[in-house]
Amino acid sequence: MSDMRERIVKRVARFFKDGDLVNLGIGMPTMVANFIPSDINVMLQSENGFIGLGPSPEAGKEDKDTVNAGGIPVTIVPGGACFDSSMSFALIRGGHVDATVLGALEVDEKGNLANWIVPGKLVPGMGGAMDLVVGAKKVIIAMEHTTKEGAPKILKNCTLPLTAVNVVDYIVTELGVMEVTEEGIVLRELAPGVTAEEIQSKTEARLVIPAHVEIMQ
Amino acid sequence: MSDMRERIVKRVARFFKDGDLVNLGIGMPTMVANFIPSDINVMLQSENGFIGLGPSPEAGKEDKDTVNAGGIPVTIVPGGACFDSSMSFALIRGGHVDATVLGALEVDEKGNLANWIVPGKLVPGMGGAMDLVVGAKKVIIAMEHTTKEGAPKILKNCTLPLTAVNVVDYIVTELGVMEVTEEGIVLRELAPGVTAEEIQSKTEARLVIPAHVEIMQ
Amino acid sequence: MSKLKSIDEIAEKFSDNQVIMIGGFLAVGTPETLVDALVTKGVRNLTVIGNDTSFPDRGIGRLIMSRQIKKAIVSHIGTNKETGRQMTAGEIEVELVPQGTLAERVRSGGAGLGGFLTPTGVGTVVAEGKQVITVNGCTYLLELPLKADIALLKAWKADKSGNLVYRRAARNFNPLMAMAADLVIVEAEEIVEVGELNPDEVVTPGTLVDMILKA
Amino acid sequence: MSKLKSIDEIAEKFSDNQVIMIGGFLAVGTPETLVDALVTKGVRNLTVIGNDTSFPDRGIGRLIMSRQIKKAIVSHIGTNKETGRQMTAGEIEVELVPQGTLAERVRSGGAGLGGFLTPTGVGTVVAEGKQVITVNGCTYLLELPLKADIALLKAWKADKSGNLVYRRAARNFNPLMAMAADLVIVEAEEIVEVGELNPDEVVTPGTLVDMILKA
Repeated sequence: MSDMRERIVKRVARFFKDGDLVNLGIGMPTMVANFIPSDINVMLQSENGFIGLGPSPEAGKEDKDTVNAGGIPVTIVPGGACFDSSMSFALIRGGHVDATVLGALEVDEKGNLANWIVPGKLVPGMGGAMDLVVGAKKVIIAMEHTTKEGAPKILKNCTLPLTAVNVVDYIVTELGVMEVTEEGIVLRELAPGVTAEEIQSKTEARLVIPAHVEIMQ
Repeated sequence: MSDMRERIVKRVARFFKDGDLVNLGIGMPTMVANFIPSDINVMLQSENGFIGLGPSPEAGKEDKDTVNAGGIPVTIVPGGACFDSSMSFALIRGGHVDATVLGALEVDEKGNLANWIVPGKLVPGMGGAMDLVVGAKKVIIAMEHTTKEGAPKILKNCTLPLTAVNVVDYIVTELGVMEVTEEGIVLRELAPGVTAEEIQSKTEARLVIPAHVEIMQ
Repeated sequence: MSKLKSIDEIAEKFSDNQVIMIGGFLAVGTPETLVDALVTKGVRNLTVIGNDTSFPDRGIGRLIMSRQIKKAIVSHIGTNKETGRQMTAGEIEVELVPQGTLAERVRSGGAGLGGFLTPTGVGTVVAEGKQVITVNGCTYLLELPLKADIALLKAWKADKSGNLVYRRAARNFNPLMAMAADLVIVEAEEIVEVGELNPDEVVTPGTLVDMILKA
Repeated sequence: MSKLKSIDEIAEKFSDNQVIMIGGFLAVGTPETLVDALVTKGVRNLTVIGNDTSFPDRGIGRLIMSRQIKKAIVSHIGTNKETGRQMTAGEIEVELVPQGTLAERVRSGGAGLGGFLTPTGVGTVVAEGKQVITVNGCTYLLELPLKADIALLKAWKADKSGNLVYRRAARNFNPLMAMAADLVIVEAEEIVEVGELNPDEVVTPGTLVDMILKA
């Protein structure tokens, strides 16, 4: 994992509280699991049907029925519980998931999120993402701050088809931590060595910059 | 059980087919269970949460958690299954119950049913009756043909608050078997010794009387 | 932090005017020790959601007798004549809901749905004041979700993280209510260590449960 | 009459143009032997309802590759590039449904509901053509039930009367689809005698199941 990605997922892991139920999206968000502080008990939900997502099994000990939502063999920790898909999404939609971490193609000032489709190109389908961002109590976007070409992904208005409207709570990138509020996107933390000017220059949305901005750890 | 009631419940039991799932209401309908032909396998649903309602336990073998929808200790037969109330009524509303047998205060020509409330007097609540009559594939009313005072219960139009509209399929009384059709209430069977004139005289709705009416057995 | 609580710690959570869901069907699957605590504390003006008002000496029926209920949302009151008397006398409000609709309204509340369309109750007094929606030629009532401040539940087994298993007809509304309340309190017949329950047999995931009492 | 059937007896039930629900999530919990039979029989113009189109060599993915599907109602097609290609080329129709909405639509179909209100999809392309209903200031989409001619399911254990138990993540859509189809066909890893399953562990009651195949 690159230093950049490690910085992002480490910071995301610090959002969780003892007793939280968390759903981690596929890709970078999955890696957050490796950095959850050991002094808190966080249960992970796998939307394909269980709570208590554990680490990968030892080689040769894979169980065909125990996989994560990406189809990868995993384990279920003691205290886990299995259920069907309607229960899984009743938990999600019903606000019983304390936080979800997902990647994004675009996020905007109103907390709108686009992360499921690039018209004319990639159409994987929304899977559980639309339900997760609408239902989870806290929606945390974990992503690189700009596209590979350096274009901003935090916009005034999303241009891609939306996943959901007004749902994003926090955005964590390699440059900083931002909170989406009624007043706009507030800069809460800056990565070491990054200035407010730099992060703003890579962000289309106007960042609200309070007098005190913490150092991202 | 009186001869009259036994005649009714025996006849009702002959409506069932092998493999049917059946829900029996409280009171006289409960007694239908004792007359199900031994050559067919009928599973009984108890809407408080299981399929496989069996006979009463031996004295001293009652289980506090195994009761019917009237709160009376029962048993669960081999092959039974337990579930929560939303599943119980998903089975009922979803058309997975092949037949339900209920009593009635009034039934009318349109298949309307009133069996849950007498304004100003008895207000027990509808319990599961409204769902059962809407959801079950076949709704069979098992009742005495008239009130204790001799007044008709099979009417042109129900006068009491309805349980449901246009749901009744069959009415079985001590006098005969009637089917509710688009053309009205058709007399299908007459109890031994009962004439069409007699049953019509005790019925407010006009009975459609086909050329051939069977003897009720 | 342990979810195992004393009855005193649990009773602290009760206060006047709360909306409380109570599991059980004619008191089978009702947490009687938790109802004891409600009665003892004497909180008043409760809105209680449950299948029925049980019998005068059991479950929700006891809260009717002790006059702690302002409004009952139930499917049936026929086994407790005092409920009907209080209703007729205008002393309490009773909202009678078809049992399947009641179960589904609680489920909807817990599942984050805004409501559902049911054929049950169309053309009856249950339809009064409700939106009627026609879909593909069929007529349905729009029924709305129910939620509560507190759910009082009964389980057969609980592990210390709150995973619950129910037994026979004592399951009924309990798993639905576990989803639909801000604070979920469970009375369990048996409490086992985390890991002792097979994940496939758990009906209510522990994450939904806040407090556990040994029955 | 025994519910245990041969694969030939089961294959007789398949025909062109059917709507078929197939359990599984990325083919975990998918009845591969029953899919084999569909492929072998070569029925065409199927409408398939499932979580996803899996991989080219597994589950629903195989029916994509064999071009037996006219329309797929799924939440995700990203793991099978051929689905996207056929969709873009206009060779098949794909209705993409949010996973929670898909699960709830199948449940609604099985539960006799006319639909449900969900916040998921409000303000997105998913809302197009759907009724928007506001309840207590919140906005919801009215989503409609799904039903099928046939459900093809995978269970861990079945008893001979059709009671089903699932295992781990292989449960997923299977219990929901068991409620929502006219003909329910189950492939079970293990078949046991009636009475061997504890009624409390049964997830799908046998009364819903029509045909059982040993995997």
